[in-house]
Amino acid sequence: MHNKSRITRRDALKLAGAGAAVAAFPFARPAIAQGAPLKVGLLLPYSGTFAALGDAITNAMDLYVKQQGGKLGGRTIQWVKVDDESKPERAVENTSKLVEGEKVDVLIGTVHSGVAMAMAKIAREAGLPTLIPNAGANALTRSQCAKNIFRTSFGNSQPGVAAGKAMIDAGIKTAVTYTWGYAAGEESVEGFKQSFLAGGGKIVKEIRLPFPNVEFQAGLAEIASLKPQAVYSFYAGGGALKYMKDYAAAGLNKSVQLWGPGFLTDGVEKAAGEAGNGVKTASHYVDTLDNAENKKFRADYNAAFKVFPDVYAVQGWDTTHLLDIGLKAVGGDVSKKDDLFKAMRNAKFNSPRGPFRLSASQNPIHNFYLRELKNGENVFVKVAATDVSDPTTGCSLA
Amino acid sequence: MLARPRPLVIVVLLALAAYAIALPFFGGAFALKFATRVMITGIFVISLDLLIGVTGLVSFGHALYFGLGAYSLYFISPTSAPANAFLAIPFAMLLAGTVALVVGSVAVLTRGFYFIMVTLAFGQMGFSLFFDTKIAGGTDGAYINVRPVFSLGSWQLLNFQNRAAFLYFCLAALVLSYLFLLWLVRTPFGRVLQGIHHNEARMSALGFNTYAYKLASYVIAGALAGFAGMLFAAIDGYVAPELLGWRESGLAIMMVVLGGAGTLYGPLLGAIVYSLVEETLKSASELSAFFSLFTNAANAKWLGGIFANSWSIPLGLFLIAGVLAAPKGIAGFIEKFAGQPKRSKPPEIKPEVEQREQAKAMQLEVENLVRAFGGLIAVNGVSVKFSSNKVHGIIGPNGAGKTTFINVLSGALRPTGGNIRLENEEIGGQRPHNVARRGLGRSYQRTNVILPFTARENCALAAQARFPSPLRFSNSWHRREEDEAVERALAAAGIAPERADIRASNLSHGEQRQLEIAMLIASGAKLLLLDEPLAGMGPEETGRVTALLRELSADHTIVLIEHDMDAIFAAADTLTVLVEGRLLAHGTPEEIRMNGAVREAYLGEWGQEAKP
Amino acid sequence: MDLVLIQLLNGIQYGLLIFLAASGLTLVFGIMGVINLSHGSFYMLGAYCALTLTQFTGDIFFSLALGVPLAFLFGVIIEWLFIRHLYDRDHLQQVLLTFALILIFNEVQKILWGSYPHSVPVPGYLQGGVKISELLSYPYYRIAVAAFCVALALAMMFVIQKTRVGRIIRAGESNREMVEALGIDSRLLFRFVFAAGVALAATAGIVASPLESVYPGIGEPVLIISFVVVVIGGIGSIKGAFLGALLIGIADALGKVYFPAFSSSVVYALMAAVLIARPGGLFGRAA
Amino acid sequence: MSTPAILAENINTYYGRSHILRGVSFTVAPGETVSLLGRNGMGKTTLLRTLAGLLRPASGRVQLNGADVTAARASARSRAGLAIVPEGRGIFPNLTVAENLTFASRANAKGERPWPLERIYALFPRLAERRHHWGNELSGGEQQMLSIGRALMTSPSIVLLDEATEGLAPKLRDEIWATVKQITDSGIAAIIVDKNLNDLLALADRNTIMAKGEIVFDGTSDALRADEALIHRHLGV
Repeated sequence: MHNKSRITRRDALKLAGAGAAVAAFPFARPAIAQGAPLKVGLLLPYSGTFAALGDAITNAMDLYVKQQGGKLGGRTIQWVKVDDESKPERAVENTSKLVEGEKVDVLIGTVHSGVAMAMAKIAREAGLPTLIPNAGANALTRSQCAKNIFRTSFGNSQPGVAAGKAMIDAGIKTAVTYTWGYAAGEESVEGFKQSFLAGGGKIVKEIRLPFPNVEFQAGLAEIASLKPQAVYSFYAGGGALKYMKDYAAAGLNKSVQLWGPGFLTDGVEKAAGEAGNGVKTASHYVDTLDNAENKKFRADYNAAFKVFPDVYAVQGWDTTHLLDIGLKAVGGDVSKKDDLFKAMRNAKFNSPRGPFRLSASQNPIHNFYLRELKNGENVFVKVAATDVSDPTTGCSLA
Repeated sequence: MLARPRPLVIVVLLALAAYAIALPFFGGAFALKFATRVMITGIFVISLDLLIGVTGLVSFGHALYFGLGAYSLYFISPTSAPANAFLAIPFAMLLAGTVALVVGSVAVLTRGFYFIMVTLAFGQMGFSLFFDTKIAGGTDGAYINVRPVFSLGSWQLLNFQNRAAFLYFCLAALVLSYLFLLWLVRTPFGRVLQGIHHNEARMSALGFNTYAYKLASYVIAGALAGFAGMLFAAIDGYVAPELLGWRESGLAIMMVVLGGAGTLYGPLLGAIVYSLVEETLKSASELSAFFSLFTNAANAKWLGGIFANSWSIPLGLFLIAGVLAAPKGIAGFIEKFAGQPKRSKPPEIKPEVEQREQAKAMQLEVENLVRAFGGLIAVNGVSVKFSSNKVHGIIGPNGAGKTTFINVLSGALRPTGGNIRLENEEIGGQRPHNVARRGLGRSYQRTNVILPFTARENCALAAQARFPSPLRFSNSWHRREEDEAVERALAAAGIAPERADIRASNLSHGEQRQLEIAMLIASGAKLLLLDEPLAGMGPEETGRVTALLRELSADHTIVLIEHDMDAIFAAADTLTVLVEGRLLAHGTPEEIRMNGAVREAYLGEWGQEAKP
Repeated sequence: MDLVLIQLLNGIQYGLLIFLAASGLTLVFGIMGVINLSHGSFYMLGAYCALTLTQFTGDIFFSLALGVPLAFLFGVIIEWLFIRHLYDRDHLQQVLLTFALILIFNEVQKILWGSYPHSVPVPGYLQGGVKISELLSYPYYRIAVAAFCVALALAMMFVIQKTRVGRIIRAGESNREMVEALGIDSRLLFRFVFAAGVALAATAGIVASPLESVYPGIGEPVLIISFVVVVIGGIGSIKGAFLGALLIGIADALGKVYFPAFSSSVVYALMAAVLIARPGGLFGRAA
Repeated sequence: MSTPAILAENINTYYGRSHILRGVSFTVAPGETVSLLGRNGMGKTTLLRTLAGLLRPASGRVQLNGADVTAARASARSRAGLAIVPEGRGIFPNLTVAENLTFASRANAKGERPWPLERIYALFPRLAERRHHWGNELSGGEQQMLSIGRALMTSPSIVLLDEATEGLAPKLRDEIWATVKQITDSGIAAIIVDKNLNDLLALADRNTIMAKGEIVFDGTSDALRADEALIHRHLGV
């Protein structure tokens, strides 16, 4: 039996050769010829919890570019994808890979706020045109804003502000917040409190659950004993789905209204089924928005991917749209940075979500819509707030 | 004992270092950054190997210290000015080291898998501290706006902003860390760590405070990981709570195992290989380039895309192949081709031929000793006196409490009641290493030597127990005394010189038992507690060892448990008979042989047969 | 009902669920000495399996009846392909290999089921709940799951203590070679135990799937908490895992209410405390 | 000559890189009691473990009651009628005495159970008294009885006894030998390894001596007693 494990010298040499070949690859990149396509780096999650969001954003961007004949501002677009796995601890190297390794001309990313923070740091130092298609960390367009960084999604507080206002409008006076106690949850509650308290509402208790814990029962029992009129909750993805189901199973949906930002129901409408009925959310997008851009976008997207787009796809779509505006202004020459940034900063266009423009700190100013989840559909109720912008606290651009 | 790296290993390491030195001349910015990161990871994983491979502590929370080191740079950096690395580095190591001291003082109480889980728990608590609260930016992490510099007054020596300079600094840091650890594990301190890895009970019984040693290695590893973490934070100035989390800890373990634990350089290679493979598998362009070696460009691009999309499957398969094909990691693979390790030459010391003078050994007095396990009383009110320079046998049927009795004497078990006096000093209830330091050495029923060490190294370890401070980092202190003690012990226990430099695992059973006695002699113990030293020996070996025991009693007191009646009746000066935890009889062999009660309870026909 | 009582109930319910997930792990670890990091992946695959099967069968209990044998079979295959090479290796290599399995299973999950969250319907006859306070009701399905967990725990203890299979399992825990020498093929024993571990993890995933939502990565927290339970209870002890899980469940529920700021550390602090007091866990032999 | 109970031919077994058994050939006739003598480290235990299937020989052939079992696992050999009472006894500490005994209770090839539980308890009344105790609560002697009893309950045709009296008090040792005598008298073949030469010589039909992995003597007790030089050289008495 001692013979079995013996590896011959020749085997070893072969392996060593293969190893050397592999080792050489990360650094053996083909030289980039002049007039080559515009390299756009996509730092997005293609695996892990947020993979679905990364795919939706990428699909919409791809669709936009295809509709423009594969070109933006006259330049052929070449995507360079890096899977950021939504891991902040890997964010620095994943961003470096695009910025310094692939030497991309434009950087687009990402979903996870922590990863986006790391990405923004590197992008800011490199002065690279950077668009954020989802991550909501307030700091990105507040204290850490930069002239090369644009966000096309939202700031975490924005949906909260809209939801708080809508709750006051709906006559709600007492509420409990029950959210994941991490940055995004806290910032969402911050926005909510701002408008809800301003409107005379009273927050009975703020309950936090450590992210990404999904054992909601303890908090639900507490809510039942506090008996508020409504609950404001920030959860997303699988956690949000489980939350709505637990909420309904505990019978709370019959007595205490459940409110939240759009992420509470986005992507899980169908899965929530009956449990989701009656959940009200404030979002910058509703599937049924009655505008030409939205109708066309939904039809085209469905034709291309056999599935209807969600809010993340809209954000991806607007990201490419914004980039397109900038590139057109400089004729595809990204070295004219000042002009590029100026054009993007001043861009105003009609998005599937409605009118879209940017604030001084380059965060969207857009409408928020009140939606109610009914039998697997987020049904448009009304416009909750128009032209919602996020404070530019600490931003040097403002 | 961990040998110096073989020539082939040195060649590999030098080649890698040369590559790193040359990299700034041809590599791009990303290559530099990549290499820098791998080197920093290298420091991190070799610090973990000090725990896993050397001390045998598998920490699943090592990233705690890496992360703390990273955050320490954030804490010490002014908002818009560089931190001084002369301060930042000691601060990182101090912070990580201090936390390691606190966590370690609790964690090293546990062993094996439980240690894995306790360290995981502390790591996760550290993660929560940064993730769930707003210390240092909370969930979304924090920025270090300006990279540190080395400055003296206004004189700037080295700016981490300069990628090439930073790379060279990290290379130097890695080389120094490696050499430091290599030196450390070969010092008396490091030898004890390795001894603990393979046989903690033995080391404790020799008089080493294994708790202190384990804690010291935990703190050193933590501080070094803190240093690595601080460097990591300096790469791009971003720190996130996940740096402290279990995924990072797990990844580091992965690299250590992939590279080969316990070799120090192996984990380094593991870090390099893992990083390169992951990097390659995640990159569609690199994969396409690789596939284009075999197929046309379109197919290559398509294949590259598919593989990069599902990169974790090939990565998983690579890891599985690695585990199955190279059980000892990359280092084991390299060492297959490196030939046998060269062991350091034995010292040229002739044991002084002068006859050992009769030295008065120690006497041991036991009074009314009780040891209970729950309701079961294993030792029940035994009083007996073992006078100095004699061979005392303990006999009795199985389950009579003999081994428990010895375990209580040596401190391995606490007495439930009664007194134990060594030279009139009470030692009952003291920890084993304290008892051992007072001159009481013991051997075990099952052979209990450090198998990967040679016989001489085993004895050297034992001799070191004469001065068992955990702070012994130099070979030169007490060198001569110890070397002499080793040679004397090897000679006295009858281990042939040509067998002294063979790994204990390759010695015969009898030789291992002799080695065990040699270790006791080398440790300077004056009273030897031997648990069945003759078990498993043939008649010839038995004869030799009983003669050895007689000889040793010239300057030792010997207490032994034995079942070989012929041998013990011949060798012992006194015999103590235990039955069901009680002292049945104590006296000279002749008295015991004639004792009716003993014959009834234990000896049966044997006594009569053997009676002349 | 009193709020504290309700929280206690929540804790017990959560603990029972964790027990279900941890029981297979403690069995595989205790008897085979294999640290199986991919245990969480089997939980995840169980949940996805429930998703697919329930689409066909329409009832979670049919899915259970179909899914558990499938999982067992899957366990047999995985053991044969990978795990059997690990028995004589040290823990670190087991960690490495089973970690690699996680990477593979996660990707397979993504390819087969995509990355959007899904939910598995609670069967019609178990919808609704018992009213336990003015606003709060306790879902029937949770009660059913709790009962199922208790029944399974009792069944496992019975099998282990009173049956021939249980005798062999216990014997294998202490001396595999002797089991072999007495005429029982230990390869088959280990294959059986591993497959049983996989089946238990999948059972947990299936039963929990209507409570959970089914999404990528649900196995990860389950894995960590299961290890915590195994360690607190003492490696290899079903009884220990049961009590450990209840302890963890209650500590977690009460921690969330009374120490919200430290609630994510409560479980770990509890484990560290138990291990310092009893280094071998509640029912374990000291390592 | 009838089919041997066990037949080993030209067995070579390695332990890591050391060559432990060097071409050992060995037979035991049905019902025969054979002692296996030799100093420590000469390969006695290795031979027993190889015969039992617990070690894989690099080459050689093993037959059990005429059937080739070279490729068979230990479990298959056990079911074919071979039982081992190993060094260290191999008691399951977390099973009770009764559970240990019935663990592998089975009938032999003819469907007979010559050693039912009652007979074991009659043989070792101590075990009957302690039937509900855990394996780890037994004394060494009781463990030895249990190990022998457990082996008998597999209805073996051949038993391998490795150091059955090691660590036992002289009085107990005599008891064990008396039992072993009863067992071998019942027609079960046995290979016995032990240090007590005189006890073995009294018990065995045939004696073998191993040295350095080879069998250097094979003969009757009288022949061995007569050759003092041989005894001295290989057994060191």
